[in-house]
Amino acid sequence: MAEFVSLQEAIASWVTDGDVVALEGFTHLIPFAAGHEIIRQGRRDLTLIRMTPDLVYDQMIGMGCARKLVFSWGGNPGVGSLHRFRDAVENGHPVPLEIEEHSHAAMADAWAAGASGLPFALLRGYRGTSLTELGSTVRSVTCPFTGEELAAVAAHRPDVGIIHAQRADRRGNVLVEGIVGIQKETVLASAASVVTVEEVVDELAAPSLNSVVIPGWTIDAIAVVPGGARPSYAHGYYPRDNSFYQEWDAISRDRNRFDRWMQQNVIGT
Amino acid sequence: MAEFVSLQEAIASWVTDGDVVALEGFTHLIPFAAGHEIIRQGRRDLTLIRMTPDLVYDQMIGMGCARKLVFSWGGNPGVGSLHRFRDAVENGHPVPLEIEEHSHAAMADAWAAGASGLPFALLRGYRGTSLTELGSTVRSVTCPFTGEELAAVAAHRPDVGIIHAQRADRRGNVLVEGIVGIQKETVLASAASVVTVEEVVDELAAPSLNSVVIPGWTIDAIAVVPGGARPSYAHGYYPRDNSFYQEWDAISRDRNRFDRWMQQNVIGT
Amino acid sequence: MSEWTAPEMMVVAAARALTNDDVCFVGIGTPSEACNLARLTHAPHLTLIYESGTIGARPDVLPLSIGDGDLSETAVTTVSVPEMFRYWLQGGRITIGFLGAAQMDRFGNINTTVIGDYDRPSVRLPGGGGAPEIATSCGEVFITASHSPRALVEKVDFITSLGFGRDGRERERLGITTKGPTLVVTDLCTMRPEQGTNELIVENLHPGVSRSDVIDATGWKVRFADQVGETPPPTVEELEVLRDLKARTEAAHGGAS
Amino acid sequence: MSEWTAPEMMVVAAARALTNDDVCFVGIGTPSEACNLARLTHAPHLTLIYESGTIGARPDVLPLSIGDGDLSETAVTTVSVPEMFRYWLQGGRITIGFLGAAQMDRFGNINTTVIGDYDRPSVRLPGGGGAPEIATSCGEVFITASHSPRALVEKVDFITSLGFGRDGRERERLGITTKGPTLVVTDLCTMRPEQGTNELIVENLHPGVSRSDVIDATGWKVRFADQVGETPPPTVEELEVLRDLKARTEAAHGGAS
Repeated sequence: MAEFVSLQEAIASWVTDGDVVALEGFTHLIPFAAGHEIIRQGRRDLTLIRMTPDLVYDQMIGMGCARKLVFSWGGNPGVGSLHRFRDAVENGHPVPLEIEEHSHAAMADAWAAGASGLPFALLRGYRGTSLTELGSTVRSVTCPFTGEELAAVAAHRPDVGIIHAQRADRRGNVLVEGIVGIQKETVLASAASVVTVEEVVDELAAPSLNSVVIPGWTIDAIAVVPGGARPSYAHGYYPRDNSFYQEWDAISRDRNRFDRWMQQNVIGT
Repeated sequence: MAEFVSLQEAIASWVTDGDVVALEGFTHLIPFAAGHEIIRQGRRDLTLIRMTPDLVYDQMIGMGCARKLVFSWGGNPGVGSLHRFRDAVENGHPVPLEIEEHSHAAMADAWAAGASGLPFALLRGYRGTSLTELGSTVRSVTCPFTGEELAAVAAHRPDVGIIHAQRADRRGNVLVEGIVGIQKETVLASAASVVTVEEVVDELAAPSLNSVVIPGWTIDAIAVVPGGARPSYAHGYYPRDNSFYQEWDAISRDRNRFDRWMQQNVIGT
Repeated sequence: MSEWTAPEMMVVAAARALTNDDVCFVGIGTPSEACNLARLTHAPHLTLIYESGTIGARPDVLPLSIGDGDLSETAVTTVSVPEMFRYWLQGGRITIGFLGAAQMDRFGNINTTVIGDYDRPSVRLPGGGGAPEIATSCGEVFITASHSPRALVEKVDFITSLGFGRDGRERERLGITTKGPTLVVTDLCTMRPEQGTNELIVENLHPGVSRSDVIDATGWKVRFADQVGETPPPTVEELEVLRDLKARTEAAHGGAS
Repeated sequence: MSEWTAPEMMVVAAARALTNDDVCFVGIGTPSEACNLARLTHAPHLTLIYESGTIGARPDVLPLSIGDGDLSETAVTTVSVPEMFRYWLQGGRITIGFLGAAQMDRFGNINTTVIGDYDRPSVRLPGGGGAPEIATSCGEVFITASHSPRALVEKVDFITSLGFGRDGRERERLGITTKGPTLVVTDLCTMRPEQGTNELIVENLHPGVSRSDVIDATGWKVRFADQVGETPPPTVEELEVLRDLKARTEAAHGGAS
């Protein structure tokens, strides 16, 4: 049953050094506020899972929270590189970063497999790519009906999954609307789940009987954090801050400027 | 690109003797009108796939359209037996009926696998049941990460999938609302698809950005058939005719009464 | 002559086993009656899930099918059937699977497939539906059955849904970690699996029912717990709510029960 | 001095290859520009699918990310990301996958992963994203690249997305039935795989571009078709629509291009 707590309390209760953590939200509803709270609480040695690390993981990696990254596309969308991610991979700064790299299809399937209680996901993927030569993250199974060989990837099963959503009702039922990404899968695949929302309402008022609603009894903690996805967006609440995504290129390119920005905008808040 | 045609034309163009056909709709939006048209056109030797054969397949089986049935629950919901189905299985009347029997979970997964372009579906299912002893419809695969043995069922890939839905827009985009069952999977898993709808509208007016909408370019033929799901229901249009489901028990119990009813209510219309 | 019927006692006794924290995968018939009675009495926050994809349904009348529109309209959300079976049932989100049994043996193995030989059945039953995976994926399983030698048999003709297997050891052997059948409620008594053997033994007799009534109505040589209790009779509230529910249902379905 | 830029010619040439019947899986950047230009000119019914789950998107401005809200609001429907990759891409519903290439070889193999050694990269690129499965699951693949020896190389450091493999035969060997790269559009020319060898050869030169321009800008010993044509220059309408689109985009994104 979802408990309504402060963001500080939610992160303190559910995120511990060394945990496998996923802050998901596919190019929408990215839980920046939760990521910043993890940085403020000084978590270390985290294994971070996320299809698109985006700025939120660039910041967490740059602040030394992560030991390992599991991802499928590590760029600044429409802008270019994630410089803190690159600095960690290319130069081991501020700490070395182990990476486990997938395709989007495999990551999405691994989320669905985790939510489905299956140990692995099956896909017709990775054919002819060098990605299959990187360790044993991609294995294969043979179809017992056709003999076709298909790719297999292990299901995602984080210690805690963290997402941002538009709103929750008093029972903790959460509505996700628009680009729903893998929000539901992240909650259901994770041993524990934390959700930040724009607001709590008496009536969820889901627009459709088939709207994406995550029942409160599948969630451990909910924190009300208006603007909790900025500079990403919350459909129906505020738009994506595209200019900031562009400014981030210059801010993150330089180690000192990055540190200053984090001190001023994340640590010192 | 979906073509708008009459029901008679849609069935004549897309359903042929010997085809593998699925009329789906999980306890909602059951395409009765399409089934009746198949009966009127005298199709034979069909392999019929459907999770819950329901009255629509009881009628098609009783009229001798089917050679084989692939299903997971063959009863009259809340009432009892499907007598024409039983007569075919127990006595081979009017023609012998081969059956391939699954669990709901396996059927649903087989639909999802078909829609996903995969040759088979993976599930933790059938454990300890006698169903695994019936032929080779259930096989097993071993997880290459954990060594766990899981069940495998072949994907559904019918020649034609037929569903009923609430409405379509002029481009043939179809809205399904309420209990959406496996409507989308049936269209996407089938080599060809026919959709009957309550109405065609200028604006689909899907209630949510995430409403279940099947794009027109995935559909072959659309026929406008108001009431096309009766005595099943169309959420927002008309309710389930529960009394008829109860009356069907007596109508279908007796071969002659069944034949008379079909002549009066299906053939002679 | 008591002021309630045996089927009413069965529904009431089953309903009492459910709590506000349970997430219940509900079958049609007695299970649905019991789950909704619990929701309308002591367990208002009990979560009901029907295999049609409706999560958190709060129907005003009992559904005739597991897909009645009322379920979707009153649900927290309605998901596709593949999602229901993958994310919710197989995903391990259900605490209690609630099944009815046409034919059951002493180890809680259920047959809803065929009476007689599979290829030449004397009676072809509807089949498994959701039950085969409900029996193994839910945290535990409650079963209701009308108590007769035809329903509670020495040996089931077909195992549609696994209880503890032919010898009571099958779940262990298959490495199944869910509990399986932990409670059976009939119109005569309640039964639970015996520690060690997993054989269903009588735990409580419903008011006015004798041991010999149960022995005569059971197809196997039924055994009793060391301490056999008596099921508390239905309360006035339980009976009122149940009868109102069934009256509303009858009115809504035009003669359905 | 021509009245259009080389990048504009590239976008226009790519847009012309798309038709009303196509279902296009769109990458950000030049592919997105080309797809939307086609939709706003000769192919109004072209179906655009972005990997964020938006099907049939009709954005008014170019998205900066593949997940901008505009895509969802203008789409026929927005599905979950697992559904997008399973039902739509892997399900074989996409006719054309449209990819940009940071580094590409003569067989259309694309590297967007690393420059240099994987474990000690000189440049760490973003990685595969949707591309590895787009390259093999779509009916055919169109590729855009800015024509330079650093982009069109003799050998890619890493095959992120399969073209025809190291020797032009890999798709056959793996039993992949989709066509793979059938068109490459750069800012200098268009290329297509040669019958038999699957090596990309120059088919059309953009106006004002010479063979030696292409030879100098290509990292492998580039070959030309027997009949090399000239790409028709951008029409007034094509240029107007493209420039309006980019102006609207710039205004909307506060300086984005």
